[in-house]
Amino acid sequence: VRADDGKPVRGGTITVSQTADAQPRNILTLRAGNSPWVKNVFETLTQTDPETFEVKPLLAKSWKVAADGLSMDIVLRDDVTFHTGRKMTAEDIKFTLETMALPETAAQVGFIAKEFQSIDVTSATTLTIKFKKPLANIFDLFEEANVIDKETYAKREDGSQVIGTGPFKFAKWSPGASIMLERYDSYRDKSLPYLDSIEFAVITDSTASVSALRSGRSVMATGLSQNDLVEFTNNPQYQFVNSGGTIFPLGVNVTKAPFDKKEVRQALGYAIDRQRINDQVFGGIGVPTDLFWGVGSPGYGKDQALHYGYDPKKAKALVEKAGATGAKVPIVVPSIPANRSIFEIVQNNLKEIGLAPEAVVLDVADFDKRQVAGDLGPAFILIHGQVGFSTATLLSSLPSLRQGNPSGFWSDQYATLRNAVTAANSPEATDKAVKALSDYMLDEAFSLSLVQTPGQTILSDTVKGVKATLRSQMLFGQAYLAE
Amino acid sequence: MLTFFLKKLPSVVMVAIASSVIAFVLPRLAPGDPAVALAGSDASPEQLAAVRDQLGLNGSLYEQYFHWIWNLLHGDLGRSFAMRRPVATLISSRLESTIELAALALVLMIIIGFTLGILSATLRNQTTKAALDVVNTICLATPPFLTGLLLILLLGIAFPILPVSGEMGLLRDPVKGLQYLILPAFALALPQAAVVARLLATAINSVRGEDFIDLAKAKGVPPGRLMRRHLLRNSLGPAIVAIGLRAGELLGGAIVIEAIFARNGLGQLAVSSVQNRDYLVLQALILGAVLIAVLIQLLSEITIAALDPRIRLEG
Amino acid sequence: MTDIAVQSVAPLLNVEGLSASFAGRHATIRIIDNVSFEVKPRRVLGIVGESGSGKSVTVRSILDMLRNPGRVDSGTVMFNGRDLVGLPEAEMRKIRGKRIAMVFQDPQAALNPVMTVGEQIAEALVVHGASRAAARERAFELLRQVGIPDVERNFDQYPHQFSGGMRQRVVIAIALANKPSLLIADEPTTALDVTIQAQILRLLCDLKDELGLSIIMITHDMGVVAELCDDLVVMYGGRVVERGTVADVFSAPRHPYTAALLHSVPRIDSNTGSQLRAIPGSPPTPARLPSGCAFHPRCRFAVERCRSEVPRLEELAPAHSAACWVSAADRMSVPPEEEGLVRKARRTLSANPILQIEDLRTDVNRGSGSFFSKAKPIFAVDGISLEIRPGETLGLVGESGCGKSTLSRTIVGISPVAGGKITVAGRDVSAMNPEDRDTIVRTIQYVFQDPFASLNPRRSIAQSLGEALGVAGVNGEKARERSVELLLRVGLNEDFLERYPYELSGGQRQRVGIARALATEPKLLICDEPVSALDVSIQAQIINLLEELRDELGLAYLFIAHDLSVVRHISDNVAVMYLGKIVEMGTAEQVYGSPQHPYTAALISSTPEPALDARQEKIVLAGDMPSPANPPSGCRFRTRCPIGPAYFPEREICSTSSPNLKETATGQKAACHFAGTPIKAGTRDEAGNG
Amino acid sequence: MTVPQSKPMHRRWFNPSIARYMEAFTTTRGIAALTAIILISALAFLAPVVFPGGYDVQSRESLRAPSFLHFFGTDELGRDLFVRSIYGLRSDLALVYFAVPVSMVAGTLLGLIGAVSPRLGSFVQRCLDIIVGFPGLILGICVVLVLGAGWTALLVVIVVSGLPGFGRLARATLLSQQQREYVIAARTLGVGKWQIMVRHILPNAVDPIIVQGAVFVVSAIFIEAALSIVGLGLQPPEPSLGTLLNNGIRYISRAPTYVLGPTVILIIVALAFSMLADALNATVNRK
Ligand SMILES: Nc1ncnc2c1ncn2[C@@H]1O[C@H](COP(=O)(O)OP(=O)(O)OP(=O)(O)O)[C@@H](O)[C@H]1O
Ligand SMILES: Nc1ncnc2c1ncn2[C@@H]1O[C@H](COP(=O)(O)OP(=O)(O)OP(=O)(O)O)[C@@H](O)[C@H]1O
Ligand SMILES: [Mg+2]
Ligand SMILES: [Mg+2]
Repeated sequence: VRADDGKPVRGGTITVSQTADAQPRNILTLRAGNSPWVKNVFETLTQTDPETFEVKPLLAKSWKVAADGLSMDIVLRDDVTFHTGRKMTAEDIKFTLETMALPETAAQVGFIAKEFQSIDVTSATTLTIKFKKPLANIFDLFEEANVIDKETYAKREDGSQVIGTGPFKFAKWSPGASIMLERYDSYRDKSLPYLDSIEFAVITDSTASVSALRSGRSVMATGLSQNDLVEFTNNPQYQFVNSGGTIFPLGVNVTKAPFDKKEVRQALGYAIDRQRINDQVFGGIGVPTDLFWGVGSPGYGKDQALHYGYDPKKAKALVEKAGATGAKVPIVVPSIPANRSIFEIVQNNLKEIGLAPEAVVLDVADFDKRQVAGDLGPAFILIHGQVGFSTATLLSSLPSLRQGNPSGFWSDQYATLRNAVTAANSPEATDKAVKALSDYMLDEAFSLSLVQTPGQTILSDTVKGVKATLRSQMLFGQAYLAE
Repeated sequence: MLTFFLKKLPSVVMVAIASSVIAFVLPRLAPGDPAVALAGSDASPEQLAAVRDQLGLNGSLYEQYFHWIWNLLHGDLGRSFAMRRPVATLISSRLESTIELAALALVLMIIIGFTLGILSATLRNQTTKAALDVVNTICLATPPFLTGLLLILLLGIAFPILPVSGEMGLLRDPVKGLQYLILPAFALALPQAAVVARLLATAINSVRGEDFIDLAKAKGVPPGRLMRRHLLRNSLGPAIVAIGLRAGELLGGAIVIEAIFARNGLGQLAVSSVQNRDYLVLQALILGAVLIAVLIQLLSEITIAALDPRIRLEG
Repeated sequence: MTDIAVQSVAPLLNVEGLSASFAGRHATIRIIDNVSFEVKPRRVLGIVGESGSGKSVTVRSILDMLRNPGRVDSGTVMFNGRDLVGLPEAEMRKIRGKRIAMVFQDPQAALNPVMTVGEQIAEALVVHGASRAAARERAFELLRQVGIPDVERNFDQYPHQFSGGMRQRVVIAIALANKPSLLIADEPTTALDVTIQAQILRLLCDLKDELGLSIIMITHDMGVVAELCDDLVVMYGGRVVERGTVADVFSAPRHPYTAALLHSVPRIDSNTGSQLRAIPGSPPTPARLPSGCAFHPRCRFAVERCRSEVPRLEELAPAHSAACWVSAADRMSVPPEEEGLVRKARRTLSANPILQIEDLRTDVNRGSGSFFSKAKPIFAVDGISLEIRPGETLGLVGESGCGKSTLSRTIVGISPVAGGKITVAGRDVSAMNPEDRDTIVRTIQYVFQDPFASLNPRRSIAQSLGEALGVAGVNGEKARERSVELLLRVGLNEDFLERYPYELSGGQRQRVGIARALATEPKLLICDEPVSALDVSIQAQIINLLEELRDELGLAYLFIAHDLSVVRHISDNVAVMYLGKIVEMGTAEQVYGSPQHPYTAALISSTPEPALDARQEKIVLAGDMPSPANPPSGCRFRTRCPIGPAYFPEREICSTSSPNLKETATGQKAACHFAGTPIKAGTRDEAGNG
Repeated sequence: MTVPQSKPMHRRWFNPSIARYMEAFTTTRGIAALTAIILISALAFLAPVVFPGGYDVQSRESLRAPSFLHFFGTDELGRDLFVRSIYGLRSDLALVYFAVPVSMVAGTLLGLIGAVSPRLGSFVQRCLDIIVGFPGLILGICVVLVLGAGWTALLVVIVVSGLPGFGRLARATLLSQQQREYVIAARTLGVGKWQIMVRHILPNAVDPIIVQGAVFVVSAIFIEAALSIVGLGLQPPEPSLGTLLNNGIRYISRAPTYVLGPTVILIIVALAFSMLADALNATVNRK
């Protein structure tokens, strides 16, 4: 994010356009429609710096993990109030973490909270959490656990009372159209926020979003397609907010022909021109990579990322060797423009190596349901908006990788390698465990990461001081209008 | 009048019942699950099951249908799965946008349609007439979404004069609201106007062959008066039937137009509820649309009767 | 062309060498060619000619009102010293409706359905500069003048609330609004019943005298000419073939066509034992006008010259011109035709009636009720009894809407029977179950009024006949043979098999219609106005054909018509119908010779006769026939009856009790309390409110 | 008795109602429409011959501007947009040339059911009314979701959307024809219901149905386009004009020809068929 060059001024209203509708019901899960606003209404115990990956305190003043890694003491700030005016206490933290673990919350990182033995509130501002086993990814949970108000949580569903502790109050939700945030005047830092209010307008069409941005109706747009972003790359009036992002993997079902043969799966790795996907589908903004892990995160091996280069000859040879030439490959694709475009390149590549791909385009709702059920057929192109989670978390939260994945892949060795990653409690241990796992996954090739694209947010220079979290949730607490 | 409505009642009721069944069954036949929209594609199967339970989606289809109808008869449209709000509130919050769009489009359609229709029925000059015909045919052959795209290319990108996306309530700011409204309404109205124009021209030309036009001419009635008092009034019937039919299509066309011009109207609500499998919203919208279509048809019958003293509604 | 200049009075309108044509897709077709005539002040000029002869085009050309793509090619129309041809449209508008007014044929179509009657009259004044109030005042006055009752109320009625006769009165009121000096009436009575026609003709006569109008009266009915006109123009194929005073032309026609026209219609007092003198062939279409004299293919005097050279209109007697080479050569009137062929003796078969109807009723409003209420019944046929024996012809006459068609449709099972009994060939078929229908189909067939509508335009004649033969069980090659037989039977030949209806003239189509009806070898033909849509020359052909078939095949007919002369000519027995009931029934001689019911007498009296000596006072019935939806109490005719309570208030019985059909002194049956009472001619002609 | 003279007639080798349709192609408008339709169809259906490479030749040259090599430029995957448009047109035409006749036949039969049973007839009419009342695109979307995007779904949607129009027309013809004298004549002759329907009513229903058919071709193409714009058209990589638009909209400002090309083709096709409908209508209505 660009350095603040001017002096912040109080007042003003901005409009942000987003392509997906807000989902106040799901404030504890990562949702495209919530990312732009949720972190302005809610705060979390800790917040990770997206550039340095350093965990910084937010609602927690400090914390301490026991030497055996099985418990954690947390001290909270004492000046935090909910928008209702009530003081936040350790009970609220306990409620938040327990809610995260409920299945109906459907939080991606909820599985981490399930590993808690107990949460003991020791005073209004202190609490102790006990774990069943050492939790390397505890901060992934904290990062997502937006602290909620126990008293009003039930009323969040229809947007009538969405109460948090952040610098902005949730004022109004017009489903499918917009949400309004207003300045929370009793925020603990009296100078913040600078803005009076923010409108998040839902403009589902990416092109329309762009024209709203151009016309100055909105100062920021999220959820734009990469093609639309490209237009702004060389325009100094706009800047990109790069963090978080989306992984697009090609998954295959290892129990179904021809992908029950490892050679064929590996052939796919060599067959696909990831660079072209990045250039043509994403305008060169993304990163072609064979790995699922966040680029530059601990254990991200640069060589491993290029394990499979584009080598159709080799791929063809592999397919021939496996005797799979001419095999029909139905590929399930969700009806999302990027996935459809990726499919077109993939099918072109697969034809080159002697396979016979065909598209099965599914409506998103249908696709999602089958993804949850792990029932997507022999091959499929997925979309996961989880870039930014730690590797340990991704292993359980990414449907491509978790147990019950649509690839139908699971082995003892895989389980062991995964456990090693989860259990690693030092950077070096993590690095080693992740690389070992990566090697294994690249060899098995049950799910091939194709490209990772950054959060698709663009910001006009009329507004300054906007920040983003690791997972490209926007922070307007310190934003102000340029004169 | 009352007998007219009483006579129509059984068929209206039948249409309503049948469309309620279709509106209920059709979306549910599609694979997918409203719970997934809520729980997210990353959810695990257990999480999904928990959400389904919470939404009450585990009853049998009969139960769900009769439950819905029962509540409907008591004025309760239910609650959206995706947005957790009463369907009625959701719909009424989107109503203004669509009504403004459809109403302006209707007005434009009538104005443009009548102007073109009367012109092409009166013009004597063969070349101008042929030119008008070509314009009309092109309008007819260009569906709203193409007109919309072309207008965006022209007035939004090549010559950025009017805003091409978003909206503003007319009640909040009439001037700005109109600026936002004019392009989509125009795109929506143009092809339909061409239909109206064509029908009107045909009707005028066929009325022109009637004896009473000859009699009027023999009276010495000048052309302007002939058009107003004799030709037009007798040609309105087919034009009104067309307008009635087209008004229904305006609503349908609004779906694509709203998508293109980023307006948050009922069309967008319908599309998003299809995507989210938000059955209750979708059902209400479909049923509403069918009833509106029926209503428009009745209205046009009444208007025709009002215009033509020969038709009496009691009959 | 100096013939007419002899006359002293200056003509009001002088048409000289008028030609007009229509630009078709491929060629321009000349419709009228070199038409010349003049209209003198206060005189009535009749223009007669068969359909398509260019009468309407001629008068429309005068006012520059030809429909697209028609256009006047040449000629002059001098009106008050001004040539109307080529006058600018704005100038022309000042003349239309102001100096020259028009009345059109079809009063149903001539009024704007969405404007009130009053408005439409007032408009005629407003467009010529009158103020609204003045126009309204005058409109009331006009409505009274043309005999519309209850003017205050009727002023704001819409045309559909008026009967045909009243509408025609309104049209006339519109024409008279600006006191024009010339009135052009294009067949003003053709679409009306004889009773109403008599009213309208009387009105025109009165107005002419009152206002000093000149009138151009277009008609195809020589009877109307005889009654109303002073001068006559006869048109054929777009040209004037004869011109002169009515007296001259009628007494000594100079063109064979005029003579044939005068003789081809049956006379109401004619000898029924002879065939009609039909003109062979059919009128030409302008696109394929025969060379030379257009009439030569149908003319029995035609000589070689007629085929090649168009005859000029020459004055052959003082103020009497004709365009005929033959009469021009011998300067004589057309010689009287040889006697019509006497028909063969009729075979009378068994005395058992082939069709017997007792007290039949038909509800035409059945099934139009709503979900909640049954519709009120409308008995268009209300208690009719009659019978027809083999070989016998029963003529059924009555005004339009009296239920003639409904009766015949009920007999063949198209309309459901509401009450009473129908016996066909000895079998009670009132229940209309499949076997009954079978009996009906084998015994009775139907010949329709409109030959243009009764044949499917998409099916060849062979197919249409084949369909009928198929029902009779004749198929394949047999059917073809039989079709040819049938065609020959009705005076057509094998060539017609592969033709389509649009390639046939009206008369030919009607012949096909008859052939189709004969396919199932029925015993009884119901002919529902089989000739009323045809030109007089063709009408005679068809009547002759029907008579011939009857005599040769022993057919019985139920012959429906509203033309009394035709019915008299063809029928053995005649039934007169009024508002769903039969008011008089007997042999043709009885009914026509001494009508016992006042309605019958009025009908006979109203029928115009194409003879000058027949000009005598008429019985003109007032008002229109009431609607069958709410018939008057007692005698249904009482509201218009010239011997009923409307004129003789003491005859209350007519309002209270319905008269039965009972035998009268002269032998026939009549349904009248005062049957046989003589009627004073010329009762008032104010229309009762219908 | 007089025998009216008649010129000898040669036996017809084809029905005059067909001859009347031919007459539509003697006017400028009719000739223009027919020529356009033949050219368009030929280009579309000969696409595999003219562009043997197929529609999916990808390259690294994305979103190029129009040139002699690529008339409409290239798409995001470096494919020639002109080739894709022509192949797209081919899909569209194949779709409507199949679906529209099916819809015509089915709609006509439904409309004519009333000839056999009046009650069934008005019931069917009510059902068709419901289809009309359904917001067009929503019905389409639901059907596509139920059947899965692709040819079958598009076919069903087009056929179903055409039913009410054809059904109503057929019914209107039926009701008016039943009042015609020649139908009554057939009834008095004792001809059966079915035969009356086949011989008299059906042939008369054909005229308006054929005109409506030409009009509906345009609507059918638009249905395909509208569904594709919502993302429910043909599946990639198979192009249709609609899917091209759907993709092109995303590049509308960077590569306007992406949208413009298919738009122009769509309009030309629609124009051609509208003109055909006009020409047919003019001929059919000529008395
Ligand atoms: N608008 C028109 N276009 C082409 N031909 C026409 C038109 N109007 C009339 N005709 C033709 O002109 C000829 C003369 O028509 P016109 O109406 O003058 O006959 P008419 O003598 O008045 O006959 P009718 O007794 O049937 O009224 C007819 O053959 C008719 O077909
Ligand atoms: N379906 C109907 N509904 C209401 N009234 C009807 C219906 N059919 C016929 N009538 C009325 O029944 C009466 C008799 O009609 P019908 O056709 O039998 O008369 P008609 O004597 O044959 O007349 P025309 O000489 O005009 O042929 C008319 O007044 C007509 O208005
Ligand atoms: Mg005429
Ligand atoms: Mg009749």
